[in-house]
Amino acid sequence: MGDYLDKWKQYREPGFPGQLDYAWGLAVDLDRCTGCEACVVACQAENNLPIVGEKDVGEGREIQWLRIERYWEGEYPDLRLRFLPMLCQHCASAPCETVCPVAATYHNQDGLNVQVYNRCIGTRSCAAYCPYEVRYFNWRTPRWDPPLEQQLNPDVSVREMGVMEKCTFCIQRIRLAKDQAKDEGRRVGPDEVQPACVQSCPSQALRFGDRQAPDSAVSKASRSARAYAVLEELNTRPVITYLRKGEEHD
Amino acid sequence: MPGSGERLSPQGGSLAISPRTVAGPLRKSALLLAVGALGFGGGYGVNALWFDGAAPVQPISFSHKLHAGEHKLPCQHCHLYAERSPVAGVPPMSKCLGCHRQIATDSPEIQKLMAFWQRGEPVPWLKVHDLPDFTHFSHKRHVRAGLPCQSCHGPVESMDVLTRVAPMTMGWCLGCHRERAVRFGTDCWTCHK
Amino acid sequence: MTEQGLSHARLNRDVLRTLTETGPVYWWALGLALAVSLVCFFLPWGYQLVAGVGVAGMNRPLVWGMYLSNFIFWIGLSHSGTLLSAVLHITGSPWRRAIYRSAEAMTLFSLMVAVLFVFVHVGRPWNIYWSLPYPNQRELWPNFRSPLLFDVTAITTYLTASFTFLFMGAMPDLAAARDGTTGWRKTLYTWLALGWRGTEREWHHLGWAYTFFAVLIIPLAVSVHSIVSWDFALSTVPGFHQTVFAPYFVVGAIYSGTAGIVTVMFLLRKLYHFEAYITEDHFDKLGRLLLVLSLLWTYINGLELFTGWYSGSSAELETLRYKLTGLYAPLYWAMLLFCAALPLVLTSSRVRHSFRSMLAISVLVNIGMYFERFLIIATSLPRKFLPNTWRDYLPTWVELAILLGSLAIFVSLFLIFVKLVPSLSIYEVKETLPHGKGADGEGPP
Amino acid sequence: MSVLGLFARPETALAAAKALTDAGHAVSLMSPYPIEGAAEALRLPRSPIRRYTLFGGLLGFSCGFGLAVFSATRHLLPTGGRPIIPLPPFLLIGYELTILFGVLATLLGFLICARLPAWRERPYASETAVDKYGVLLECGADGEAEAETRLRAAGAEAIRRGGELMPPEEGT
Repeated sequence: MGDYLDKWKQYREPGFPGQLDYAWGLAVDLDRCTGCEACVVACQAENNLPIVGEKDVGEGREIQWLRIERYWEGEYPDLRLRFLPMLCQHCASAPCETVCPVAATYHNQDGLNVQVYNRCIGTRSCAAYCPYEVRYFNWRTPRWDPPLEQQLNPDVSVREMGVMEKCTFCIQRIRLAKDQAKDEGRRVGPDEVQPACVQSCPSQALRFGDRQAPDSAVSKASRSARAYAVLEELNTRPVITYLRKGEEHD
Repeated sequence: MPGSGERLSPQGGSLAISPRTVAGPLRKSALLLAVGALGFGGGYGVNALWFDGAAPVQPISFSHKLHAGEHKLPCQHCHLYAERSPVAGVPPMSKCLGCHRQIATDSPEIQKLMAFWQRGEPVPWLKVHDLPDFTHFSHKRHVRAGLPCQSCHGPVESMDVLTRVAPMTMGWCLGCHRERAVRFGTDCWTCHK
Repeated sequence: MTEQGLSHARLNRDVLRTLTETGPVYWWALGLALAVSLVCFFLPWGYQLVAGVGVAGMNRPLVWGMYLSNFIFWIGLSHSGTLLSAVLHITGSPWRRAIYRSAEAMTLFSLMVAVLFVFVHVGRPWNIYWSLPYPNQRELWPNFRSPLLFDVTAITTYLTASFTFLFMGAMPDLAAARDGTTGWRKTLYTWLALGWRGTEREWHHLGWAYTFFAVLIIPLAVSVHSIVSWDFALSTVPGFHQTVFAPYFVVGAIYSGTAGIVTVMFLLRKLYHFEAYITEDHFDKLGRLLLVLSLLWTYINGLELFTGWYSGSSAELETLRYKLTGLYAPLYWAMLLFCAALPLVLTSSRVRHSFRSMLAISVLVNIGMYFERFLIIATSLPRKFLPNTWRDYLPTWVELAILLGSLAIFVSLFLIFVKLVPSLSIYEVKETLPHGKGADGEGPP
Repeated sequence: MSVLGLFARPETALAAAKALTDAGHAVSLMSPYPIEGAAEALRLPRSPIRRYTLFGGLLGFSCGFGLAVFSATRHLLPTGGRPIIPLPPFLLIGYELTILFGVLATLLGFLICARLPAWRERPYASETAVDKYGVLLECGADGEAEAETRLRAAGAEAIRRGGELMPPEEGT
């Protein structure tokens, strides 16, 4: 009886029940980003992103787990272009998770907002609920023109038509790192894992790591005076820290 | 008819009100339905008993009973990578021929193997334990956790024809992960990719 | 034969005749409706199943499109019958008797069509059973925290309750049909009537059970459309995220449902020659109801605009601007014209007593209400938070055809229903006939 | 055995039924629509259906809430930073199932109380579904004549008995 009461208390606690294993996070230094989109291409190659074709891109059905949004600031001639790499924020209070009727998306012990593709039934509610527009739907059966199908990553599912997909922080790399660490009887280092986007960023604008470790690059970034979160006012508690010099320092 | 008034019913028709009385026309359809259900059930049973994918007919009738049972070859003698990689590995043909150049060369099954070898073709083995593409399964993790191969593959050393014993469904995997209290072993992304 | 019995007998004959006597017009209408359902609904849907939801006009910010507006529209239309019938039963309004059977059938069929749209909407409808709670080999259960699963439970309950309510209310009439028909119909009605004899015991318990159904159904119907609104209101999307959404949807649903009843009443009266039973009085009462609902609806619409404006949030203001002046502004203003301005003419008793003007108003109200449902989706999702992703939405021919086809499915179901179940409640209309007056050929009061 | 008297007017039929009930006979009153006061006249107890409804509703609530809690705790999938057992949504599921089970229990209660469906043929005259009011008097095998007299005396304009009430046995 007391056992059930303890369980009940635990299950009434908000958030992940129990201790997180890791708390992966990403820091994006907007002052370093040149908008070169190397990360976008790396993501495309790593994660088997389908190429939807010209027509569907024109209709707004492109699939890029990571995209660079461009915003113009000011009036000509005092004009300036801002780049905002936008990817899944892995929100701690993610609106997309609660709405999925089949629990295809949920929060796991690594603090990741994960999507189980083959559980998805395609209600697209998560994408409607997502304020960041980072969930992508397979409107048609994805096809790779030969020989492109030869470069598909075997560690990542090839999603089928009618399924939602999104950035996973290259969870297959995290899994590999954890597997190796387990063999060696240690924990994964705070800056050991690198998702494809972080790995390919030439200006090192992206940093990835464990936010639980106080001296990891992301933890340091989140303590920076330049740190902010996109659409903070929605209280989705994203784990991606954006760094940008405030206007007052300009 | 004593005491009866005139026939008042403006619509006529018979009086039957009980659903059971009018069951006659429904009997035929009920019978058809029953025959259909029986046929379906029987067909399903026949299919499950004799035509299931659990024990496909292999191109060469290789006997695990002979190799692993009678000659007591350890599993990883042929399935080389089970301890260090996600896949256990089907032995390369040279491994087979390492012994069978000398042993039982006159057996018709070995001659089949030799024919494949001479044509330079791989043996088209049929996968018995086939997980879908969206799953991530690591032999290494399970072997290193101390699981004997038989706990998933069944008593292979006693099988002439290799048969899938475990259902290999998600619930089956989860059951073991729960029973052995695998750390975060019920997280979807432990097995899905 | 006594004189008194004749009007009762005539009522039975009049209603049962609609089951057995079928003219060529009916067969043409049914054939047309079925053909349109096939060509406009099932074939395009089959195409979509093969080619993917990409054949519809939806895109990334607007991942929900016309299919969901159709879903809300049909659920809304379903709020006419059973709810209205239950409310009027509880309040003991006698004018309910002639209309409630067909109104409840409307509920049932529009709900069925709405459920179809869930299947049309999702990307992998063949897996939709995963949202049902049942023990399975995956050892996985649906996510009861999701508003979509509230929908699943609410709609299942509503379908079951509406069907039971309709069936129980029709049982005595099915018994009358059993006695008055022959052949396969007799077999069917003997089964459906369960051996009803009209004894005082049966009437007594039916009365109690029926009242309890009505009491259960009123909070159910309110909850169903509130829950549908929470599919939207529980998000953070500007234009969706409003506390007024639940009453907004419920009022809108009853509004469009009542207008739907007027349309169906008009058609039944014309086609079945129920002039004697469905009278100006009914239309007058429904007209008053429509007027009240239109005022309520207008008020809540104003409230929605006000909260959007008063929030001061840039995202809400942009959504508001897009709604009032953007791509779909003409639809928005047409909606206001049809649903807020036009029904004001119902203040005139002459309008309420004219069948044609009532028909015109009810049809226009429903068109306006369809616009409302469409605009909820088509003006909120395209203007979410990040301006980089803004994009307009235009439905494709597949979506438009499926909308038309769904209407045809509804009509087909209704046409089949009126041939199978007495579309007028014989016993309840009989209760209003004074036993002792009236003769054959003379209409009931 | 039973004898059915057909009456042209509801008041006469009701009066006859009441008088015969008061005299201690087993009587049923058949009518094309519910007659006010019939239940009281024939001394029917207050309908127990409300207990079915209440029981169904309570069962439904516990099943709904229980199902939600059960299914959420079988496989922990935390979503949206909320608890595994959040109350507002789960109470809502309970609410919906309260109504679902309430409706089904009411239907069941009705069928039990009204003794439907009729698995055997019961005495019936189809005119009572149109414009006649029937009073069905139960009697012994030799009491048919007496029953008929009683019904005639109460104002019955026609009498049905025996084979006219039950259809001939069909070849089963």
